[in-house]
Amino acid sequence: MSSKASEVLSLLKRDVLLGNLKRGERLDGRGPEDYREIKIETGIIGKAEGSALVHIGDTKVIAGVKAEIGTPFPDTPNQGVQIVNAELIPLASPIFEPGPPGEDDIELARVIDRGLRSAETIRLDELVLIPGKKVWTIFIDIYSLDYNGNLFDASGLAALSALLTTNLKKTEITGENIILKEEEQPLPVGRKPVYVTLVKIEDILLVDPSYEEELLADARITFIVDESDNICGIQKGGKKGFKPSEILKAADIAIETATKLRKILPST
Amino acid sequence: MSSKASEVLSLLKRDVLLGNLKRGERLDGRGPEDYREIKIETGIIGKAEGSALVHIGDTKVIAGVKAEIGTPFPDTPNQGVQIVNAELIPLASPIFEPGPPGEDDIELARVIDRGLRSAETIRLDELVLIPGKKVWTIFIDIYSLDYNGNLFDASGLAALSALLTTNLKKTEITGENIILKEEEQPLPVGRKPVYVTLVKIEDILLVDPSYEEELLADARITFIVDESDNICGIQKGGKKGFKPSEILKAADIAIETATKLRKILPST
Amino acid sequence: MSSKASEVLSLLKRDVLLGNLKRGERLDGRGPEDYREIKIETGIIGKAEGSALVHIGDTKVIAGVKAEIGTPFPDTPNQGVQIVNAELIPLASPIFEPGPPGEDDIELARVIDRGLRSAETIRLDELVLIPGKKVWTIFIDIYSLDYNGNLFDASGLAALSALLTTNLKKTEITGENIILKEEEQPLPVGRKPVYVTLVKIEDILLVDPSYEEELLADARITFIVDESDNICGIQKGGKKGFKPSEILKAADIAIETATKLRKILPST
Amino acid sequence: MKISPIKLIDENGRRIDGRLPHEIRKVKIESGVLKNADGSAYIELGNNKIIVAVYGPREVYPKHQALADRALLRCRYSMAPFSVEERKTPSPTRREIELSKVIREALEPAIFLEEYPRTAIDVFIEVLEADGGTRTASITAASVALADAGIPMRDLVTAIAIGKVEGLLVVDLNGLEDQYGEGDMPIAMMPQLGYVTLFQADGRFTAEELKEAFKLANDAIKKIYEEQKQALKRKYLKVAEIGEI
Amino acid sequence: MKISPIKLIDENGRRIDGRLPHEIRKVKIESGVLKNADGSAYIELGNNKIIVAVYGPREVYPKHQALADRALLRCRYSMAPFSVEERKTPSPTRREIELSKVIREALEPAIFLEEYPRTAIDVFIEVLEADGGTRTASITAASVALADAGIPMRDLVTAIAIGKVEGLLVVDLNGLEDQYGEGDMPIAMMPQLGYVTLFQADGRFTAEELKEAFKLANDAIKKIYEEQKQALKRKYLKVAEIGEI
Amino acid sequence: MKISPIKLIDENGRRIDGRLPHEIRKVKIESGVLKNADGSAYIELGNNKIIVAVYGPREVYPKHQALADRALLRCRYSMAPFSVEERKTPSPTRREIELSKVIREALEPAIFLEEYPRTAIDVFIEVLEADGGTRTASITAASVALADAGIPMRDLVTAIAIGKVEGLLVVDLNGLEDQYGEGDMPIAMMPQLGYVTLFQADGRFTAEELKEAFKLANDAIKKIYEEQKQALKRKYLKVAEIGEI
Repeated sequence: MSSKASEVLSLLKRDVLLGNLKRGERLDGRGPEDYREIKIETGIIGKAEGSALVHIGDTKVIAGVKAEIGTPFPDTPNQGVQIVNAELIPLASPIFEPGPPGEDDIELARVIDRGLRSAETIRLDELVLIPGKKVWTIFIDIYSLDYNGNLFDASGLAALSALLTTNLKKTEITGENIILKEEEQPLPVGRKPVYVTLVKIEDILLVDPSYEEELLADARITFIVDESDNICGIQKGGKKGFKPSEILKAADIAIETATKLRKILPST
Repeated sequence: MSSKASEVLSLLKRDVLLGNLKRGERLDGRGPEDYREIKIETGIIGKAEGSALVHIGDTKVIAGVKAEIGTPFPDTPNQGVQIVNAELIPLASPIFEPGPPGEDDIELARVIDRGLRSAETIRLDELVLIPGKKVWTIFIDIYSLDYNGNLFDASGLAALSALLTTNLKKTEITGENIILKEEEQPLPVGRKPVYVTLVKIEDILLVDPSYEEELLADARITFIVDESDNICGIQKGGKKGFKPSEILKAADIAIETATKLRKILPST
Repeated sequence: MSSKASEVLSLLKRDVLLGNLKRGERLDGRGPEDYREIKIETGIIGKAEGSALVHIGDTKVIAGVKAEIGTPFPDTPNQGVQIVNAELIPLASPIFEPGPPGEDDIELARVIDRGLRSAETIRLDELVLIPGKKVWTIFIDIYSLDYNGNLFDASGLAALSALLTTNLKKTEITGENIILKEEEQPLPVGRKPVYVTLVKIEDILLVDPSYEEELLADARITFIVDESDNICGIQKGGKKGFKPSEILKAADIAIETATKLRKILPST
Repeated sequence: MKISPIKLIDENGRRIDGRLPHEIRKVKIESGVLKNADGSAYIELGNNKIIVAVYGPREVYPKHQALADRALLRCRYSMAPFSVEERKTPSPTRREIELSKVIREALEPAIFLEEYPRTAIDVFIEVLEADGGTRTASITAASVALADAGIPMRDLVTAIAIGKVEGLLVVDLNGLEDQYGEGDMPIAMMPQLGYVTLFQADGRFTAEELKEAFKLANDAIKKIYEEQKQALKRKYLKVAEIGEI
Repeated sequence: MKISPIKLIDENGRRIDGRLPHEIRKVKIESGVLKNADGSAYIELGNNKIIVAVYGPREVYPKHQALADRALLRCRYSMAPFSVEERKTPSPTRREIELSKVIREALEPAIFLEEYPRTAIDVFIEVLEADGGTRTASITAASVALADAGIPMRDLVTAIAIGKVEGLLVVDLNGLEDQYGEGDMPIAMMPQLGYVTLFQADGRFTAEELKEAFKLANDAIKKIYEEQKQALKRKYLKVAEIGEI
Repeated sequence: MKISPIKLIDENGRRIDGRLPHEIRKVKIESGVLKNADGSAYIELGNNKIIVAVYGPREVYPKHQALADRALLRCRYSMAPFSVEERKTPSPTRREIELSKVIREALEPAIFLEEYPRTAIDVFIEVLEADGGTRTASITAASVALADAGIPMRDLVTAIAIGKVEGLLVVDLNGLEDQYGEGDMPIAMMPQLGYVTLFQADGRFTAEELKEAFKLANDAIKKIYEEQKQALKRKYLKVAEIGEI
């Protein structure tokens, strides 16, 4: 992930990994387009309006959703507010450092945020309480707990799963006064974007990279795919480039993979 | 105080100090339960609503109280606001560094704050001007000027003395409008907590530690005691532990010491 | 400018520069009281209410003016708000570092700000929309693009030129409601302060110092002069002092120079 | 002080969650829950959910912080924004900074820091859900994580809060009792060695109540200490089993 | 999503500024515009006005950031407060921090960093006026500034945004199209080598549209690439002329 | 500009606190008031109360800031939150940062920094109460603290503000005169050597008024200079007396 991390992989391990890959084998036995095992636990944080802990292999990410009544942005008076925050906390990896969010945290948060916006996952227009004055603000906080590769997909899956299981209190509005009731209702959600990341090592494309594969990767690309196979976001990273043909091939793989991943989403 | 400081004391000085202590002698001639000389000057800052400069031996701490009209916290609409800030400024000691408050400053401020709250020293319920909307906010700012041990007690004494001599402007309220009058009245105060700190060096308990004694100390404990001998707060610090019996003994000493210190408090 | 910079000039170059100066020659051929060539381009930033790019020799500074409707300061309910910000961005010089504004940025911004205030350049009293509630806030942001000496004068000239060419939208106010109209009108301006900086090298006073001259300088002084030859601000800098007679001589030179510079100001 | 809108002790002497005054909440501790960390632990104490990772002994950055005669112990106590009723800002609050310090000082007496000069031992605590008593639960879990990391210790550190509710001393305050009660007194001990390594109090207590508090704490700490040891044993057995395959 | 208050494509298939879907805005590039910087460039793309300075290869501070096997590439993308409709705060926003990263990653593949181990190459980008497409215009200008600094490169990097407006793919979105359109897909390429070094998307696109986007980008990039080379040539000629005097 | 709600000069030419135009406020200076600092001073000028500590010459941290040919002079001017009418935030304001710089530059010419290469001399100024003229009073006290620290100096630095009130030049503005007056011109000098080391102005002055200001400042500075020397002498005598016992 960070440039510092890229120095960690020993040359020896690098050669072994590369040799295996050229024979179509990944270190953990997967084929190039195989995803690791996924486990999603939802509703685990009682104080949160929604929450999910996602395991992708040994990678663990938790997302929590909090809802507060706030004021809309001046230029979108008839929409709720969505705020995504991601923190690569030092608990999750020896390469993460304490301190305010760095460029990796911020890129991750913004990519998750844009995917949810493009897919209109949170129906922001249905979160208005008093037009122009009071709306729901939905905070999505994403914390990595164990980083072993592919934080983008794990974070996206955690955020989506948390949102799909989020409940908001019903409200009663009289004039300017908002009363929160005990009863709850599900957060209104639109499309469900799935994040699929591939890396490129020399000319090999690998789905769902492990940490070692990320260290070795020349470049990374994430596709955000909705249930109609539309692409709701793309983010390329890494220190080298892709050929256009590689990107198009990666997009096809991502769309296929997303269809499979979609099956394990929690039901709203 | 800070881990860096603990390296300052030379081994030689350490041995002398320890040897003396075992014979019941402190470097400045005090017995284990003796407090240094205290001097309190109040009303020294004309621009402040209350102020006090406290000397404990060569330690000097100044506290100033400012009162502003503000809004209450949403969960306590019928209470004023108390804010305590403490700064270990580099003027006071070569071991204090410039910059934003560190963990030592913050611990100190929070311990003083909790003691005042537990004792209900500031009668926050009497500081409401317009319920839910306008209350007095009382800022207590504590600045160390010369640090020669026992900042907790000196800061507590400075804060309390400043509060006991604080005057607020009288107000005239018509509807939502608050007019400040020229006349003043004393800040409403409740219980008067006195802070008493002991350190433990090997198995010896010492009241009101000097700087050298703090460097040598295995652990530190502060008791906050009100006029009914109730304990309104405790804070243990330092890199080693206490036996429960030591804590109970320290509590007894602290309560006794507090009774003595209470006699020199400024009258309201 | 910064203490670090002062170490850059080699001893050799120093001797040459000094030798020349003593013969009345500056490195670029100017006489002691000669100003470098000035170029002012205004109206260059379409999104800004006013803007100017100023060249003084190879020094380039850009200033942009933005206007927003905001609330007045509580102690000046019947005045608009003026905010000046200056950034010595690392694009402009190898000696400028990224990061939040340091003491050089802040001094520069505050000197420009004070000059404009003392001259009442922005007629803040004419920027009130709803007394005590809504006023125009005028932001002046000054960015150095190429730093080759004399940022004070270049920044002052850029700020003044931007203000002289600033247009505000006309408003229509009904009750508490402010409507911005398409039509514009010039920002109301009062006196026009010109900033003139001299440095002292040994006992020689030089107008409009180059970067090398600043490195060599013992002290710096800036005079802010209005169209009535009044001094609207002074700022001395640098690691040595001036004799009072030197300051008075510098003031005379500055007033003379300001008269010349004033001729190239953009017309409102 | 906030006035409790609810009765915290009922006519049968039961607390709001049904416990008797001296009862602790259900506790569950697991060790070795993270792959990257050198040691880790997870604790549930009632509704509290806390995860702890330990890294080290490892190199110190920045280097000038290293200590010549012992390891540098660092501790970061952090609450996830979604762990509390009102979303907490992600940046460290003053409360978190103080708690990081007192938790570090609670753990330090138990560790043979002098065995690893010039290194750092980092304890990272993330509170995923909070419901009263996070600092004590964090200490309990952190000492398991330290042991899980194989760091030599004099003893485990075990912690519990004693509180005062409607005039009564009770053990292990929950969130509501903490908010509306009259006092909170978190205590950490090295149970075998009998040393108190964290001790704070908030509210008003008599000297007599202090004595009683230690007694109550003692019993609770014994129970939790057993859970800590079980958690470490289970991990050891699991490792052993895998080893045998 | 904001609903457009205006029609972005008229009945003749013209865009709001009169362009056809595949047309780019007027572009003007100059190199060597700053005296202090080792290399510099200025670009105008429609109303966008951006200046770029390159410093390096030079010593790295703080030293521990230096890389043993290559130069450290650093990039700072910054918008002047007056560059946008509502004044931007001078301190870096999260958007600027992300863009600094992706722009750096877009430039990195083109530079022979391995030729300057233990040094730093700094790219400073200041957006003076913004009107849609500042990241792509910044990349285009930055690679000219790098070449102007004499830093050896595999190829220039050239960038353009493809967008979706009223269901139609268009080239080089302006500010209004960006704000009210349905999608934005910035693309940077090394034109000679055929590698894509920046690729992002926002909005919704089909896989088919991705293919079409590359075709449209290709043509636009070719045009801009010529402008980049001209800018470098003009500077070279200017230098040569001066040299002759 | 704020309009004065009060008359600043009365019919007898007296100022609001009864002074004549050229009169300074009561001044009291003490040196050696702190135990830890290497040198210290306390000044009261009217209602201004300021304490200054000097540490050094001492080692520089971080080390890379050390200068090879002279001592690094650092200065921190800070106002206590309770020193002013409206509570000041504890973190440094832009005003405090600028004043730290100009005060440092006012003191620097007086110190033989070249005698202590690679060390730091730190001047910490805390304004406990402010009532107009804190920067000049700070300089006056700081130079006493430097001398008290035994740092070799070319001369003391002595400072005073000249102001313009209802068209009249007056010496040593108080807070109200500063707030409602027409101009403020702080001046610091090395009185023996005749050098001006701080000079600022705010408001509007003619070139003629500049000349007059220097004259007024000269007289005031002479008086304060005597107070500085007395403060140092008293400390010396005190030390001598103690020495004799």
